[in-house]
Amino acid sequence: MLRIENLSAWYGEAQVLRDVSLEVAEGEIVTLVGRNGAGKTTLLRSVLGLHAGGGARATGRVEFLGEDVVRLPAHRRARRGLGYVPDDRGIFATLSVEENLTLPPVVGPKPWSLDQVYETFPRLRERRRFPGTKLSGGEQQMLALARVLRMGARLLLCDEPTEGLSPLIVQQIGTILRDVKEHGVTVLLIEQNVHFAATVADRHYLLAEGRIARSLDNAEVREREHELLEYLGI
Amino acid sequence: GCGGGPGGGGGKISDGKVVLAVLNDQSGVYSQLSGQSSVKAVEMAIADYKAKYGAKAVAKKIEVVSADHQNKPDIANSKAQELYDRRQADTILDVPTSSAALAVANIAKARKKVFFDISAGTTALEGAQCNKYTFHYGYNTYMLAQGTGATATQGGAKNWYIVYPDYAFGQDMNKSFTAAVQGAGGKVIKSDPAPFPSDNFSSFLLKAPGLNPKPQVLGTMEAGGDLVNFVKQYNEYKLRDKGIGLAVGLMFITDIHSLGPDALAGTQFTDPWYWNADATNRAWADKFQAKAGKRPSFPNAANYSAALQYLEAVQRAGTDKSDAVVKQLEGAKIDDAFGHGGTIRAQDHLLLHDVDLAQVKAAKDVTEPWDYEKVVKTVPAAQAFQPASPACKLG
Amino acid sequence: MLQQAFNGLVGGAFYALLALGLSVIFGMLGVVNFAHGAFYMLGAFGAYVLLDSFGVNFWVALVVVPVLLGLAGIVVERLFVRRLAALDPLYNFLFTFGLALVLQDAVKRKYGVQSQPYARPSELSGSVNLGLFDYPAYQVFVLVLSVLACAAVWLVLTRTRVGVIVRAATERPELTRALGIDVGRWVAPVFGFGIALAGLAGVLAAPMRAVNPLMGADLIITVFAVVVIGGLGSIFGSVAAGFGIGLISALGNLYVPALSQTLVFILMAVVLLWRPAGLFGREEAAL
Amino acid sequence: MDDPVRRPLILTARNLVKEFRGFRAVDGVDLDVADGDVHALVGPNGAGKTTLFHLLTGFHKPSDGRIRLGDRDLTGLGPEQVARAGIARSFQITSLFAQLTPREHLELALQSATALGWRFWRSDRALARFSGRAMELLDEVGLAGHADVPAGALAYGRKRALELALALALEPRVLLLDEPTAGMGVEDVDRTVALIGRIRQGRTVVMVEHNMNVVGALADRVTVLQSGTVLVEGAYAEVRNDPRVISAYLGDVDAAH
Amino acid sequence: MILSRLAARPIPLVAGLLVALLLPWMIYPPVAMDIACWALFAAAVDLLLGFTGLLPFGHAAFWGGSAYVTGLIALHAGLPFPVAVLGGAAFAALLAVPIGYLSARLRGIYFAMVTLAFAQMVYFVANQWRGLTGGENGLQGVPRELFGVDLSDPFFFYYAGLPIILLGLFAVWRIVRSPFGRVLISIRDNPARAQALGYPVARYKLLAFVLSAGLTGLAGGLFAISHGFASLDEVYWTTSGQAVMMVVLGGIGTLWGGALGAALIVELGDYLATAGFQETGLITGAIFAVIVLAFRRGIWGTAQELLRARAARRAAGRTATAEAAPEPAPAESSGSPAGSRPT
Ligand SMILES: Nc1ncnc2c1ncn2[C@@H]1O[C@H](COP(=O)(O)OP(=O)(O)OP(=O)(O)O)[C@@H](O)[C@H]1O
Ligand SMILES: Nc1ncnc2c1ncn2[C@@H]1O[C@H](COP(=O)(O)OP(=O)(O)OP(=O)(O)O)[C@@H](O)[C@H]1O
Ligand SMILES: [Mg+2]
Ligand SMILES: [Mg+2]
Repeated sequence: MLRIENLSAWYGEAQVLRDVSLEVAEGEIVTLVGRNGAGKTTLLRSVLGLHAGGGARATGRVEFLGEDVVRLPAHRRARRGLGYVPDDRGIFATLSVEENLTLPPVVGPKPWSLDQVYETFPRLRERRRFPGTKLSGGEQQMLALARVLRMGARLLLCDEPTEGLSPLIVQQIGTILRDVKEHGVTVLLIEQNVHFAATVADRHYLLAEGRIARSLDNAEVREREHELLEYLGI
Repeated sequence: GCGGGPGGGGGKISDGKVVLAVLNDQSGVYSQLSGQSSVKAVEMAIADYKAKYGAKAVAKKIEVVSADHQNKPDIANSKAQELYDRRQADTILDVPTSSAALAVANIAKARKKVFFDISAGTTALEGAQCNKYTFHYGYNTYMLAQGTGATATQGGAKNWYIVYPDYAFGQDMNKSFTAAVQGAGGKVIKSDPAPFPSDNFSSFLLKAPGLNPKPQVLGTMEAGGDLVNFVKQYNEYKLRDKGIGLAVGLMFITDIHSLGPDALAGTQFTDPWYWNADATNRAWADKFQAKAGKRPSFPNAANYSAALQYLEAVQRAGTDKSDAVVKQLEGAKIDDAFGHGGTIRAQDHLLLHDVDLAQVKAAKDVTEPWDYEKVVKTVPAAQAFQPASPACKLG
Repeated sequence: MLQQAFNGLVGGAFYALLALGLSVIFGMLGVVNFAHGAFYMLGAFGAYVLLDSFGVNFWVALVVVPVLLGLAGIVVERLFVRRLAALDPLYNFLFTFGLALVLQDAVKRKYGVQSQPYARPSELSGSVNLGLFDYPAYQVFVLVLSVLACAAVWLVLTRTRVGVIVRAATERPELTRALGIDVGRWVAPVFGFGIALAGLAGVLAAPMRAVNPLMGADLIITVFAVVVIGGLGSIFGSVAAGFGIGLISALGNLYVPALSQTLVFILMAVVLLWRPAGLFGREEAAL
Repeated sequence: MDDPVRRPLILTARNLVKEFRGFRAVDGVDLDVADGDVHALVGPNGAGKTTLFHLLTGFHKPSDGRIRLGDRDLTGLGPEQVARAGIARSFQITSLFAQLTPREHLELALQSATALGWRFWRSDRALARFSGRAMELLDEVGLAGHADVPAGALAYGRKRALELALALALEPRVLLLDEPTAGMGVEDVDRTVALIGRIRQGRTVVMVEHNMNVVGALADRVTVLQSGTVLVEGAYAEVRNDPRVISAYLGDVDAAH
Repeated sequence: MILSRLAARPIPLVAGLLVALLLPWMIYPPVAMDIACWALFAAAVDLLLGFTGLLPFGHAAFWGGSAYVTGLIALHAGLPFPVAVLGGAAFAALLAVPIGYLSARLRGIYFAMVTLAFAQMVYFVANQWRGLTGGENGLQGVPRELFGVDLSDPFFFYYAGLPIILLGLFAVWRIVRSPFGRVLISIRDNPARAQALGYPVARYKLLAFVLSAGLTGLAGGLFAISHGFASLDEVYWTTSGQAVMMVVLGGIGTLWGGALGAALIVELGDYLATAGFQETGLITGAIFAVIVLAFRRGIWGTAQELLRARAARRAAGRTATAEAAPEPAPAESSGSPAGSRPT
């Protein structure tokens, strides 16, 4: 579904990604792990076409659903079926919860309806008239996820959805992601929380020093947890 | 360099030619009033001069140049310099807008060149700011106040309410009118400054009937576009029906033309010259219409007269040297198409002449185009203008 | 006094309409449109020309002129403003300054600097009784219409999908794009819309203010001060400050006539001392 | 590093809060930096590290809390006052004067301690008095060979080195470095670590760093921030094995129990 | 690098002086004087726009404020005109203190708008304070007094006024190339960094603002003497805009480009006016818009660029091992505050 070849990216003169290549197949959940500053967010932004302007620059090939999307502007890529959950959740302060949900257009064959969203996230129904940023961190995370589901995105690009959330919510998000997968949605997930990653994902890429160091499966992750942590610098 | 000082050429006529410069508003509010049509009037004066003296004319070669000062004093200032210095003007004519007129008067003084101001009304030109080379040729605020204010008061309208635009001209007019009304035994109940420019006079118009005692006349010193607005709103509030008449401080025939006579019917005002007042005026107006395609306003006629009198003075002096020409002009008696019973007062260079108190005709009485006025009374020269001011010291 | 307050609100209505347009454009494009006053002037002239040359009455002009100017705004955005979008916003400020000069002098060249007459629509020529006093019907109409216009813009921005998109794009253009919305497609119409608001103010001004090429030039600087007071980019702030300043300066005029023209700027200085970003502005304005 | 006796404190923050329109980017942080330490601030993106730096250096006014340097209260001072009080900083995103050369950069930094900057009637040749010291500093960070190239044209690693030299030129008591190795290749990182190791002599250094190897090599103490609050503080070895830190990275899923 | 370094070269300096000396032989002397005054005005604006990164859109307040004060001193005190001009400049600098204090804390577009608004306030004050300024009549009949020498001929007056202009231009040059100027450039490039180095940026900006206002006042005062007149137009916002246009036309941050812009705009205005075309804004506005859209370096900047490119080509031709990469062209935003469109 998504194929990245030789992706390099810079901030001004600082090179953040060096010839990164990876693939995500339809229906998979794949995580991208790597320590702080490894370039994970930059990778997602490059896929989305946001890594441009103000000194940011990227080269390489990004193929989505068999089509090279490198030349497409960001909104066109999104309309091909990319759903983005940014690391800061990207909730609009000037929009209400419901407006946040209905803002993006429907881009895929199986969009969630508002009712479906509210059934899955009852908290959001309660707070639908509130300004988006009046929500708690966890609620905001739910909102960001719900938003791309309502778009009917075919590939979710989630940047650290569990960061700063309480264990209960983290569990819940894990459930949601698995649920989403059931619905046939593909997910590329950025995680620092290796353990969590292992509970939801099928495969893992390890990003270090701006390069893909390794591709691992779940078993390997469990086995080599401590080695991995070392690698992540913890 | 081309920045020659005063004097210049060696002959009797500087640069071998006499250059008359018309400096006025050619694109703005006063362009209809005077503008290019006054250039035509000056050309008529030259033709008349040439016809009169033929081969004996001292000024063989006469040119007219013109420039637009956009009613701005700074532009008038630099244009006047340019006309005198670069375009060899021997005299500048017209210059509406008091501030611009004063600016040009200063340049005339510095360059020692003759200047006839026609379309500006400020009495400063023959007061504190007078100078040896400047002549005020047409009208001033004193005369407007005397004509309209004093006459209306004598006619029974004792109580006045005055609204004036809050800038130099308006304040000057307010003072002159108040003095004239009081001098004639009337009373100014109140006078209010209005912001300038302004689009909304409703607070003044609404206030008028409630004043105690109730004024008989609402005197407005607004001019141009603001006057148009003022009159429109005066009519909207139907003050005439409430027994409050309208007197206008400064009005030109072109204002009546743009408002339409009905809006102003019955309003009295002072006109320095009206084209249809008598046969002489009418004869000249016909000639002017043949050339310019419309009826003359008073500045048209005054520009004609000033140009003609300047050339006559050159003829008498035998040269266009400023000092000699000024000597010829001082005290000169004027009697031409514009100046009836006129004299150029030697003490302050103000032209004294007979003026008309006019009334706007109702539309039904208008018999031909531009026939908007009925002359109520002619105010003789000696009465119309103020005595010479001691503030004026010609250099 | 009450009447003067009304006069103030009517004056404030023009500030508010212009400030609103400026703010909408600034919020979405980051452009401070110096030519806003010139477009206001074009609005008034548009009404004048339509009536004078084509006999089109006020009511039609009230609709047609803003639409035409809005289209012109779209063209200006597409051809010029867009080219400077990536640069420091000062370049667009300078560009629109040049544009203002061109528009102003082009009209001046055609019509001269004198004021053109424009009659009030006959339906609104008299005055209405407002209980305590009579007030010219046209002024009442202007006040009501501009309040309605501001409210309508507010409603559009808060209640419609267009508003949702514009608000989102104003807040975070990049993320909005990443969610599949072509922000660029909205930029030109928003610019056009802001211009149309200026045009609307211009048409409304034609029957009560002198229609001349310079009518927008002085006004726009006062509106800048209004916007600085309200907080640049805050739509609510601009509108509130517009009406508020109109009211305060009219009342100020009553009590301290000498300050009538400078009061706005004094207020601006005070607000800047106290809150550099304006009453409703964001902190980022200040260094 | 294992020294159990803490050195005297030089920079302290108590209950620092920074609120951006309702959002608390820094939420009640206490920070104690001991004299002569290298003190690392770590934590995920958006944890508030840079904001904390901005607070400490006066670029943001704290919504609440106090900051002290030695016995001087710095709360509410402007950036230039903080700089003069003895805290110098580098920036996360390289932040130089594109049109000036490194030598001119350092002259400028050295000048700031004097009143020369106000002398608009003097020739800028007067700045030459600083060039000796400027060259020394450039030499120290390995930029001596590039003293007269406009900074805009320097390679990235050299820009970061120049950032360091600039901070050093202020002779600060405390040096704040925001991600000094961000965006560097391995060799550059090693060089920078060595450089920081050198310049820490006689100074206190506070640094934000994502690279744990760098933190391990340099830091005496580590403060871990998360969501604007301090998660853990302690010596590197302690923090590294702290269950809360591990759980933050390993996952709270089971650690919560 | 620092563009003004070019100015240190003797050949352009001598050439510039020669042009200044010969100007009234080539063109109508009052226009030559206007150009000189505007050149200083533009240089003073460039001190802020090009070297401090502030766009001052209200310098008419200082130009016109000084014009009035200079005129009043000349009118009522009968002092020699250079003294009056200095008085005007001092007033302008003083007036700049409160205005600068309030506006120097803002940046970019806010600074431009606020200075514009304050200048408009000065305009209204001048308009209303008729007793002093003459309102829309302007201050008339300002004498050109210099120890009894007759200076009524504009040709001679040009040479009497030129030293003041040259002095002012020298001052701008000196400021830009002083330790203070170095700080200003650093503030322009990166205000936050300058602050972190311990420079009180707001106060530096304020001093730059006051100096610029004082120099503008020098030019405005001389302008009033030259015209014998000070009018409301001098304090009107179009005057501020005109000075900015000259700087942009000549090239932001080039110091002398502004003089070139001044010469072009004044000459063009004079040419159009004598040709009876009053709507100068139609032409200058259009030219300005085109410059902003397409030639942001301005005339001087573009010429410099071309010269430098040629020099670089030649140098590269001579030494095959040209190692030092030529300086990358300064970014588009060169000369204006760093920062891009708000996001
Ligand atoms: N706007 C920017 N300008 C300059 N450098 C940047 C910018 N944003 C990020 N970087 C640098 O790029 C590198 C990669 O950043 P990125 O955000 O992609 O990392 P990440 O892997 O997502 O980290 P984290 O896990 O902390 O989110 C970091 O060293 C960071 O400092
Ligand atoms: N000026 C601001 N206005 C509003 N929010 C802000 C502002 N500056 C920072 N924030 C928010 O505060 C939080 C902390 O930001 P900060 O830059 O301090 O993080 P950080 O720990 O330095 O992260 P990184 O490792 O990515 O540099 C973020 O959520 C950020 O979006
Ligand atoms: Mg990240
Ligand atoms: Mg940071």
